[in-house]
Amino acid sequence: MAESNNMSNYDEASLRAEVTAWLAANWDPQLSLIDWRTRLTESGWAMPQWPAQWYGKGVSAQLAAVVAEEFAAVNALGVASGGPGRLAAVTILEHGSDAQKAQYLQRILTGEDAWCQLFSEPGSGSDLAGSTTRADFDGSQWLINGQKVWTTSAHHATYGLLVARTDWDVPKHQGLSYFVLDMQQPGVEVHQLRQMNGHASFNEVFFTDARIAADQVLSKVGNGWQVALTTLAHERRLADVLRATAARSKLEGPIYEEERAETAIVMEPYQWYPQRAGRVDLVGARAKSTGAINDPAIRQEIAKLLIMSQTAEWTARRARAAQEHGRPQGPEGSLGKLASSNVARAASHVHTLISGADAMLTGSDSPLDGIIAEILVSVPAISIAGGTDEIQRNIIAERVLGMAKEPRADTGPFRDVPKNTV
Amino acid sequence: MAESNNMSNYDEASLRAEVTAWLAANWDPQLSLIDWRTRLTESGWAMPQWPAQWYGKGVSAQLAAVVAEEFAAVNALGVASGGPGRLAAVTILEHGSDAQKAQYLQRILTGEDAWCQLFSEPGSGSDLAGSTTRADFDGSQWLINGQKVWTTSAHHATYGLLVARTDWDVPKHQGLSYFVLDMQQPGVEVHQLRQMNGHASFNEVFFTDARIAADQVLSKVGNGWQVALTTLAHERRLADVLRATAARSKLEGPIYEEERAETAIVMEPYQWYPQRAGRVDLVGARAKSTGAINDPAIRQEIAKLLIMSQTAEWTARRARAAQEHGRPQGPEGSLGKLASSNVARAASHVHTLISGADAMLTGSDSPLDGIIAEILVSVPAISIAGGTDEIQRNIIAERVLGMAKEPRADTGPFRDVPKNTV
Amino acid sequence: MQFSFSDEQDQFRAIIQRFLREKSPTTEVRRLMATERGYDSEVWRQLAEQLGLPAIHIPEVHGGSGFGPVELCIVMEEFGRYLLCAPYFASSVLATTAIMNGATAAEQAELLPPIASGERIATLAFTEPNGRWDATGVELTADLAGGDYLLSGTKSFVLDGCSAELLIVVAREPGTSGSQGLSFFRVEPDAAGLVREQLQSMDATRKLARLTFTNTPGILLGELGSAAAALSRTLSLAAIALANEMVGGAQALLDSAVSYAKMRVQFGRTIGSFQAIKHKCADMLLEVESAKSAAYYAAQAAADNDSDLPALASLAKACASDAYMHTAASCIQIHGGIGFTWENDTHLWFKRAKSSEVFLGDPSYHRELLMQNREL
Amino acid sequence: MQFSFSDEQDQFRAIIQRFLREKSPTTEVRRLMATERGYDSEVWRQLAEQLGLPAIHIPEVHGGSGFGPVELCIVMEEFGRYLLCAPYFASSVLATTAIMNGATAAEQAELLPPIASGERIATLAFTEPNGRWDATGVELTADLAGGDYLLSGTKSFVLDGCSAELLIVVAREPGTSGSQGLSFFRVEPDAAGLVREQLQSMDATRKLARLTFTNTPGILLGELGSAAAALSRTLSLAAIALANEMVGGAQALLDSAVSYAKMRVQFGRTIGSFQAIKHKCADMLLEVESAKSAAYYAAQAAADNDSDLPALASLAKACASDAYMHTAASCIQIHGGIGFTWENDTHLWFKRAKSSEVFLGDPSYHRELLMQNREL
Repeated sequence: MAESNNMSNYDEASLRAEVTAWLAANWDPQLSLIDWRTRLTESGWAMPQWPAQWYGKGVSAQLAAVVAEEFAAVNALGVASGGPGRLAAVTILEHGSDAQKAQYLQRILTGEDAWCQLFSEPGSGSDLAGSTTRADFDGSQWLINGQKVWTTSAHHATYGLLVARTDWDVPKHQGLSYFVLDMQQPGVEVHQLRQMNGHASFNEVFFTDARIAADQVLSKVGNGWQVALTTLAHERRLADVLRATAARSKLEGPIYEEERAETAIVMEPYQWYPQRAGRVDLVGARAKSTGAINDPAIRQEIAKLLIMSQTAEWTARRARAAQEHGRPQGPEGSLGKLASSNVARAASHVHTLISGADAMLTGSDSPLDGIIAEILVSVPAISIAGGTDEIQRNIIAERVLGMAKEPRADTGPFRDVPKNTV
Repeated sequence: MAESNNMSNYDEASLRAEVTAWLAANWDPQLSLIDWRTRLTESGWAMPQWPAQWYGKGVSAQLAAVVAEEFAAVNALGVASGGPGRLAAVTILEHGSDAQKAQYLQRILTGEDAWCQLFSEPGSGSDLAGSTTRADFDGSQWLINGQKVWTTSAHHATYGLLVARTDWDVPKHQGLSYFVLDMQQPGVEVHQLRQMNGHASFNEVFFTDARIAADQVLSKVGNGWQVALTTLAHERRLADVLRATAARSKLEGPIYEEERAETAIVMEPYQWYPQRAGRVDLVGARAKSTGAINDPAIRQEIAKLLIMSQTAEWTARRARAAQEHGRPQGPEGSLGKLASSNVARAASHVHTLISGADAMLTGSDSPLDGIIAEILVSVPAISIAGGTDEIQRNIIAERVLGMAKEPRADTGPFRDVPKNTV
Repeated sequence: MQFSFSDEQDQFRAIIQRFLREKSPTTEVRRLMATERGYDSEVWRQLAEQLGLPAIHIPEVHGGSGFGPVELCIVMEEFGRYLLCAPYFASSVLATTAIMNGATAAEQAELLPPIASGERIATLAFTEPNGRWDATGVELTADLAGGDYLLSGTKSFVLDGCSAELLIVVAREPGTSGSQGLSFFRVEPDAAGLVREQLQSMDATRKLARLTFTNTPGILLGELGSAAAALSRTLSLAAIALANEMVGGAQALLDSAVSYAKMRVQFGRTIGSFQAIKHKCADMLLEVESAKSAAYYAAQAAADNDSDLPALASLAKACASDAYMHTAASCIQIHGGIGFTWENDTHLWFKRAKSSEVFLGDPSYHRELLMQNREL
Repeated sequence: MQFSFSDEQDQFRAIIQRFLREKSPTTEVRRLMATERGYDSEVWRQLAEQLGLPAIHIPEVHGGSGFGPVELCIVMEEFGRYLLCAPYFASSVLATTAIMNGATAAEQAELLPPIASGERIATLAFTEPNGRWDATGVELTADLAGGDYLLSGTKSFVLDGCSAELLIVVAREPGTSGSQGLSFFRVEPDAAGLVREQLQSMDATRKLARLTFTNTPGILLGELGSAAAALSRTLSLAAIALANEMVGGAQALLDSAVSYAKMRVQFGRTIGSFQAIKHKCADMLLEVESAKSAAYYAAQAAADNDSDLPALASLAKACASDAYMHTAASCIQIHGGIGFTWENDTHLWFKRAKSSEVFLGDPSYHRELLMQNREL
């Protein structure tokens, strides 16, 4: 993708001057969200790192940060940034045709279209490339049959990013293709999937002869796994999104209200996420309020938890510091997910110890208006979602420590590879 | 082996009468150990379960226990029972030719010959069938080259049970043969192997063109793995041996002295074994003497250890009870080794907590005249020796829980299987 | 000490299993846990009439079948395995044992027969909002006023407290503390000044209640002020029964994890062929078998009136609690994402494991009790 | 707070590593640990003259190089990795820090220069046979007799206590207790009434001594009776230095385990391709990196005079102790039988891990201190 690297001739001063002037002339909190973002995308200040041809200025990451600073200084809003839309945007920018870019990118950035990501299947979770949803070309269009799962926001998405199998006679990674699917058609059925903690954050999506036009393949047929890797590489930035919008959480004005409503919809499925991390932040106050703080055995468990939690945070900061100093990222980055599972498990254990009999309750009868119960029943998710602990350990051992991969049992034609019958 | 099943016509009463009479006529504590055992083996009362042709009476296990009772009643000694000699005896009885039986069995039972077991190699520990010690036939005899390790008592053994590779072009389990090796020859060199706890319980044995006569193969060439399985099935009976001789530990008389001297030699390499099991028995008294018993956090750890240790014992008793009731052995039996690793680790941890600064000391400066230090540096052995924890978990998962084996990487001709270069 | 079940006990277990396979599939568990009462009266009737389970450890003279703690614990283990929704723990374990330990022979003759027949469901109210599981936590008072006892205070975490038809309440004489001055009282469910509120329990198969007493009349059981020892014996047996219930549940989770691992394919292999899963299952088996050994041993010790019972009860409870929680977490982990869904049954046992972990005292509490009750 | 080392610090580390690779191969460690003194005087001289390591955190005015805790901890980490046999912890960490914290400027000017140059090896004697690691454990008394102080009592677990040429001794005024009445004294190795006995240490690379004082003359350092705070600060820094030493050792064990697992073949595959080994190594890495994060953070906090230092020191010590022991046990396990032999080097680090686990207080002790010193 040469075009995304077409660096501009800005230096910091000239860039700052230009964006300041543009904001002074154009930023207007009285505009509607879509009107403002339409203006913004057309200016190129929407995605400064993107090429000038596509809503950008072709500047470096460093200079893009300067633009963001100036936006923040006047509390100007950026483009729609949460949820799978952002993944769609980067994937289409990197792999899409010009026609696809023209069709989709702007409406993603303005937030007019919502997207969802159709990767995981009931039969392929850890083994994402084992997808068995089929895409068959009938001469004029693709017919999609199969099922996806763990799809966030599918129920209000306009489009879906779909990975499906187009060739069953080649090894599994080579037989996948990547499509843009119109979610608003009769062949697509969306069901909510309820979790053991009572929330319904995800959907199952069923395809029965769903249709995709021939020009809606991203990259080329059979190259779906490569395209999917781009999408996957941009996952897990939710925290960054929250940090950005949190800065404007107290501002008044219609455009801010609109943005908060938009964020609320994006965030709705994630309400319980803090609880699945075990809420170490609550431990001290809870232990004091129940008197558990005076129990020497519980003190040991609290201390173990504090150590685990603080070192996980410091390890993450070491990783960030190394990157900021331009050094190659050390092993610290890859370990965060595994550490967070350990922290969550230990925190849940400590909350149980602290809560005693109250740990049997839920809803408003559970301490902190139900948050303790939420912690206890949400924790098991953290060592599964986004890659199980087992997969994380494989990745750490193979990619960080350089240990040999296991002999593979799935290298032949996908048709012959054992799979789940679902 | 039909001949070992040639059940006699004894019933309990006739058997008891006959053995009592024979003992009254023959048992004489004034005899030397060898003279008595020679008389004993020739009578058939030495190994009542063995065929009459070979030092036995061909009776059932139940009736053999009756014989043992009568021997115990008059404090009569049995045959030499400890160490690898016993393994040699059962293996030769099952797989040896009549000539081999005639040559070896009696002198094993009398204790005139000492044996050792030459199975493990530096390059094949968990993977016992991966032996690379070679046996090449030069037309008249076998030439042995290679190295064995973890050999107990090799330095005073007359003969060795040797597994060596005779065919490199078949899959690994099929290319092994099982030999009787004369240890007292120039091509055999024995070195003591010191452990991290300072003891030297094992030897390394090096072969440089060591010789074995053509008639010293047990069973047939290429059948070594099957023969080895017989030996392995009779391992780990040390505790039984100790129980038997302990009953006579206070008796006076020359033959008892001789037996105790013999047992001491057999047991010498195992002196530190109780310490590798973590010595749970010492925890209570130690915790009281140091005052650690008053520390609520340490009390938790002691309680965890007690629970682990007691349940391990009860699980073993459940297994024995099931067998006694004639029921198929449940999973309880296979779990003991894994449980003992957990107990030993926890016990070592508790001993460290209890001992505090004293845990830094060794020898006579360490508490209980060095036993605490022995525990702390011996514990790592228990999760390795006799099959690592990892191998135990494989066995439990595959044989008890019926889970699938891993795909194998070593099924082709052994010549082509990756191996260690040692 | 017996280390195996007799043939008769094995047959008894098989009969219960057959009953539960039919009556307590998870579809039924899900249906009943969503109801307020939490059990099916018809199944309860069958369980009493056909199998005589509420009578199991009640003496024959009081309408029971005169079996002992071992048989009671076989029942509990199977109920735990199948997550049966029934007021059995409340009525047949807690209340029955309290009455057998604390009431006079005449009182037992009156109270036990309808419990044994299953006609009357009782419960024991002893824990209070302070969440303590021993005598010292009791603050509810019994005042003697004109020959009657009037109870005032609050009980909480009372098993089936809203549906029970007979309440056995632990109360103390005003001015006493610790294990002094405690007595059992029977209270009718419609007694004056009694308010019964359902608590929202995380484990919806275990219905819990808060009972508020305001000058509520209660009838003394046994001798005044001497309930502490009987309560303690009752709690020991209850802990052992719960430990057996837990190992049944843990075994169900282990079975589920292993069978899923044998069936589920990823990367062209069953996930059970990967050491990560295999070794986790081996460790689960070790933990479940260890917990069983403790639970069975303690049940046998109760049958033998072993003097070490309090220590053994704590040992079994602590061991089973940890094994159940670990097994539940591992079972979800092995199922992956699907194991975290509502649709999958694993969470039913996970929540039971969590409530069992703290019910009657958590593992730390029981480890400390073990240390206090065991001569080292 | 800095979360990465500067380029200069990285270069400093590389220089030390180069030195240790040459001077402290395990053949040397084995040779020296078998000697009574336990180190090589020539290597010590080089380490002082060429690298200036004993001077590292001593102020320039006292002949030091004026670096701080972070550089000291880089040295410790590398010493831990290579198991260098040297009296560095005794002299440059414990004694130096005690003098810097507790002696007057004039006393420092006298005592520190020969320590900085490596000419004089000092140690700090504070723990006693009771094995307590804080001020309250001090029972040895200092009596004022005719203007001189006479020390009586016993110190134990004194690092390099037999070979040290200067002893800094913590003693208390008779009749005081707790953190009251404590002072530092300097005692000459040949002082009257001093008996020095080598203890048999499991970790032969750490020489420990028992010192018996009988009316032994000592010279007061700093102000009489006010050593408690200085001792506490000294022990915080020592715990942090030890934590850094431990993470160096743990990293060496991890490296050894991983490289063995990559090379060793069983069943036709490297054992590192089995998930059992792979996942164990991943967990080891997580634990070692976590311990490093704590050790580095605490060192930086010491450099910044962070008020939370006692809590951070305990956190780092507890975390590193557990990580080191777990890594040592796992490293032996991955090596299998060979890992349990004397010939294999793993046990050298295992024994260092065990002695480090309890030296300056075990993880439970430091977790409790963490709770006391950390506002939740």
